[in-house]
Amino acid sequence: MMHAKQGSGVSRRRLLAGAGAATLGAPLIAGAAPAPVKIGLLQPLTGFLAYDGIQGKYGAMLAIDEINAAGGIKSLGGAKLAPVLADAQTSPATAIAEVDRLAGEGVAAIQGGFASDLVLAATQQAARHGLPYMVDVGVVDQIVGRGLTNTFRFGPGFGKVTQDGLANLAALNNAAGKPAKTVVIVHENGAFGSGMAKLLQAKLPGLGFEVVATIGHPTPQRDFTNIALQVKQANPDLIIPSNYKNDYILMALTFAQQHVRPKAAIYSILGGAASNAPFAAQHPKESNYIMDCNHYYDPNKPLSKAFAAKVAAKKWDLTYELMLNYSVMRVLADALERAASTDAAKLTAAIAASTYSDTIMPYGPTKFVHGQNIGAAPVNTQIRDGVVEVIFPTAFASAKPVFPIPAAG
Amino acid sequence: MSTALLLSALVGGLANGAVYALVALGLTLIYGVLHIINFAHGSLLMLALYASWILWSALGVSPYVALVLLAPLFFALGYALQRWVIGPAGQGRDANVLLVTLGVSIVIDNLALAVFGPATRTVDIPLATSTIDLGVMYLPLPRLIAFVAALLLSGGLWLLLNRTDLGRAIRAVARESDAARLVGIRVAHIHAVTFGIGTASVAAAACLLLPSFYVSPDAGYAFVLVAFTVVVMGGMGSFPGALLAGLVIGVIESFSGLWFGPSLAPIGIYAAFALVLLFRPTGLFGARA
Amino acid sequence: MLDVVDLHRRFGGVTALSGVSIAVRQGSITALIGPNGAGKTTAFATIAGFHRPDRGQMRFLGRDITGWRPERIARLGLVRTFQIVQPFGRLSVRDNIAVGAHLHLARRASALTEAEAVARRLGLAADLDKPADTLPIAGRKRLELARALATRPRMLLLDEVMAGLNPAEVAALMPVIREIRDGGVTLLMIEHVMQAVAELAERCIVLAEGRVIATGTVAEVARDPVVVDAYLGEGAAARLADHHAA
Amino acid sequence: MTRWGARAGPPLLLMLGALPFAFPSGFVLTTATLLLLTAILGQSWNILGGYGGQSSFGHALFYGTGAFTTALLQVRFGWNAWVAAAAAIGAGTLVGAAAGALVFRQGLRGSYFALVTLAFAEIARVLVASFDITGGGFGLLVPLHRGAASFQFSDPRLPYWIAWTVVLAGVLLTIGIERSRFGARLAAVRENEDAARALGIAPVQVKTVCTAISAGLAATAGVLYLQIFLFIDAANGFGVGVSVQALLAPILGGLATPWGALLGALALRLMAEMVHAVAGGLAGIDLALFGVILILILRFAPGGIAGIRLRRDA
Repeated sequence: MMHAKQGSGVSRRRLLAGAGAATLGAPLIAGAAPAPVKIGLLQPLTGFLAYDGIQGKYGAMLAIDEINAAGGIKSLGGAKLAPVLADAQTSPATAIAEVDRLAGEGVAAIQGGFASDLVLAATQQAARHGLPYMVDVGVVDQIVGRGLTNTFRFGPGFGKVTQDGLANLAALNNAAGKPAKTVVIVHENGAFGSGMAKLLQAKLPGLGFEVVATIGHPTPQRDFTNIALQVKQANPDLIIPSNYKNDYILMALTFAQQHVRPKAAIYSILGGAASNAPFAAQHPKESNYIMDCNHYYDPNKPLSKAFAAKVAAKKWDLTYELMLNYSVMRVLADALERAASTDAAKLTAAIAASTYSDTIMPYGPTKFVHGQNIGAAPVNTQIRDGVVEVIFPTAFASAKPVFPIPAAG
Repeated sequence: MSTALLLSALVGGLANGAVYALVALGLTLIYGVLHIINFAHGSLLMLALYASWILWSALGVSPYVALVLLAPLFFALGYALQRWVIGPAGQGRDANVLLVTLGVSIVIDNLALAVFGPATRTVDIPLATSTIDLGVMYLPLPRLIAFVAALLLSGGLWLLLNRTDLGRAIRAVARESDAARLVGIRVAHIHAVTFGIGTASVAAAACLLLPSFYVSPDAGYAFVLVAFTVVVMGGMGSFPGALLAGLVIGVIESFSGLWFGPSLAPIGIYAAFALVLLFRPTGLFGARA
Repeated sequence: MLDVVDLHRRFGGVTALSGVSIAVRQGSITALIGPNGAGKTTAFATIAGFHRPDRGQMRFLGRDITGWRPERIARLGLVRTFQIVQPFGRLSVRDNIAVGAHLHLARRASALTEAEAVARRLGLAADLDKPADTLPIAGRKRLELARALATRPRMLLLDEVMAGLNPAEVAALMPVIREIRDGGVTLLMIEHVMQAVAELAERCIVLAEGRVIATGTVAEVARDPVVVDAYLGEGAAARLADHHAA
Repeated sequence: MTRWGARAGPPLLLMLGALPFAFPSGFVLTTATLLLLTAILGQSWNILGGYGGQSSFGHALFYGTGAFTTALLQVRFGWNAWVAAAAAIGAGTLVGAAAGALVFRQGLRGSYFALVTLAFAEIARVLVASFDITGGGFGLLVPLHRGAASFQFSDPRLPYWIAWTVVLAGVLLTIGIERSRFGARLAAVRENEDAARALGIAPVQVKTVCTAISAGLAATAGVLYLQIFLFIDAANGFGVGVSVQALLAPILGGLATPWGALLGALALRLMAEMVHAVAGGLAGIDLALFGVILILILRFAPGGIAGIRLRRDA
């Protein structure tokens, strides 16, 4: 309050500097209140990953607001969590510099990263500072396989998602009397899509599927007509796409336009927009019956319902980046509570020992082994009339899968 | 490879090529007259896509109607940009102009991110999903409209440049700006008008593109490089050249995508581009040096 | 020294040179004259390697230089200047001339010293540090000459170095050119300033419509009725005779 | 005529050299290391674009060649990092010579040259992302082997000083070119090719050599990037962003001046820090502000920062 009187320049500056800097002044106002615990939120906030980064930021901030409103970290005398935002843009080098900046600002831990290359670079740099790092998405398996003791991934990695995705696909197919035999893979040709395609090509034959075509494309792909026609000519029972959000939407719309309709389904694994609520809502016809195996929450938990209501009230998109970051921040806060300290080593140990289970994700108690939460698993969703429904695991499914999809009518 | 697939690749390539040509028309005008490489072109395209999307989502205005509104609006924007930003800050030095347009694109891209948010938006009008059944493929109606519009727009721009007083002034400035100044042409004004017309063309292209595409703050990037290749391949400043080069590039991309996979399709474009430049440096339609 | 035989050159449908033969003796000053559009500059550009001849042969210092690139011909010692001066605009006069001097001098310091010496010879000493494009036209003409001279050429092709100069400037430049010749450089010059041609050139080659129509001393060609008809026009021969008498 | 570049350059470089004593690790050092890499890439661009007058939009071709060659030789063929680095710089130089010879022989210049180099870099990017040997879409990760023998240092000051030394070498190289016969010929070709040819200069040869030198320096920047971050992929090596980064610093700092690229890189970094301080929490606004400052600098210092006059005695 006192500071605000010092002139509009100062107050505007503080306003613009965001919550991170604003809390610097907090002790002055509150007098004896404990020092806030700074948490670095590293996300690609600008550039072509900005959507994912900003969604991630929202998720983490929502959790922080709730935790602070509920009295902060009690073992630290009710210390508030103070987010410090860092923009990794889309370059690993920037991510590294931002980790250094966060370390310099005295954060207790860093959360985020989203993209695998950013996460790889950021975790390694955080390790140099001895800072605990909570990965939000970053699915590449190497992230937790490098012996970095500071790095924790709450969500499932690439291998786990693919394994579950394929197992669920086989289960669906077998239950329906094996309507699907032939597969076309459509993937973006970066690290994520190509890696996925390679894995699928290796594993699908063992599950009784025949890959009849694999089509890679760059990001962004300006037009999907030719790809749609090639898919149509291959006439597969199943299409498995792996690409980023913009391209996914364009692809799905083009498939509908060209009447590409596989007999069994479009079954994505980590599909860019396949479980994206706005896509489903905006294009109920074109997106109908699209399946995805991806990060997703358990919609039936009371916490999830409250979460979804808040997200809706804020008019945010309900996406997995939001869900994961919200959950990861709760895990981190729990670890802080137990560590009763912001000391890096103590906090790291507390995270490593986490058995926290009060999140919206369908994971059960957290258990980190070599940094990977082994309870983490993906979920299968299916878009039905503009709504993303959970279809698998059946324990918390909100709808029954439609597989194969009904014939065009 | 079936005949049907080849035929559809040809049609698809032509349809895409028309869009490339549309996006490149404004660029080739600016390039041909001001001799500057406008890095902000993609950002202006993105901005126009947003403008068109806003008109649709807020007022229900179809992008095809929005074109009539947005073209003059973007003319004004382009005029102002060149007259009061790019011109004064570029100071006639190529390198500086380049950096100024880069700066403009950074500003537009990031303001769009801050204002519109990062989400991907699409318009949902019946026409957007209408198709014409060609047997081998369904031709999306928006693509057919874009094709016809590309022909009309390049024809219109050609007429404007070759049959009007304004056009004569623009061509005079393009050839010899010093001489044009001597005969009393206000060069800075003509430059701004040219930039305005180029920007209005981008707005038109955006309105025609939106029904079969999407808009997000990074939507322009998809077209920047390809638009530059179209401009240079067509011979800078040539509308028929841009139209032809756009179609050629669309078809090359389509076929190289078919034969080598879409991943390698860009190589087809850039290789063709490099070859054309190396062996016919003034482009397909450029005047011989 | 320079032997050009039967040079042909067409641009599109236009014949610029049609069987031009020129022979220049070592140590001489030869003028190449003719009406506008006669093909003089094309002849220079072709001899200097900037255009490839369609037909014909060029020998310089006993070597066949037909089809050589211009830089190679320049290195052999045959250097041209440009009718429309082509300074390295943003470089200083000193640096301009040093570019020429570098043809023989690898060291920067030697080239700069040489540049100063040449500049002094041509009366450019006061302008050494000025950017070339700030010089007035007379200065630029001298710079063009200085740069070529700094390459230590065996022979210079001077394309209208007098054009655009006032009589005083022309008068000042003439001894310079003579001095260059006396220094052992053979000269072939395109010139419209007849006073200069008459006073400097020992021999004259007249070009019209891409052909050589006369050769000889200035007095001889001036009397040649073919030249009078083709180039100087009705009554001009008489005026020229008057001029010489005066 | 005194210009800011020659006055401010040497003390700034000295201060940068001493910086690790004050900041032995952490954000300042990491950022300064990135700044030096930007400066090297900028110096490389300046040699071709500033002194040679040939604006390239495809400097990523040379930078990426440097980074990928050294990564490839280490990861796939087990070469020693230093040997691989030397080979990579050589490879970059060769690519520069080949590209230059091809393009200049055909007489391309101006925008045509710019866009054809862009096309080359894009072809390289797509190819590198398409083959397994170059890591495909994922890129190449160099295994961690800390130690001087493997060109990896646990003390971040060492790579910093190596980069600093390269910047110094870049300045000296630039001054050397300025004061040599080659530099005089380069300037002549830049100003007027026909006049240069008339004076016995072969423009294609001069420009090709210039491209090769520039490419070698760009490849050096790529090699340093790889050795510091131990990771490269197609976009970070051959992407358009790299080519844009290459031209940003020298144009902003002052073209055809020995200190321009360094000053430009420094200015860019300071601008980024400034907008972060003012609008760091507002994604998008901060970079938009960056763009505005960029335009303003160009408006008021058209000759670049190094070209700002201290005294009006010209």
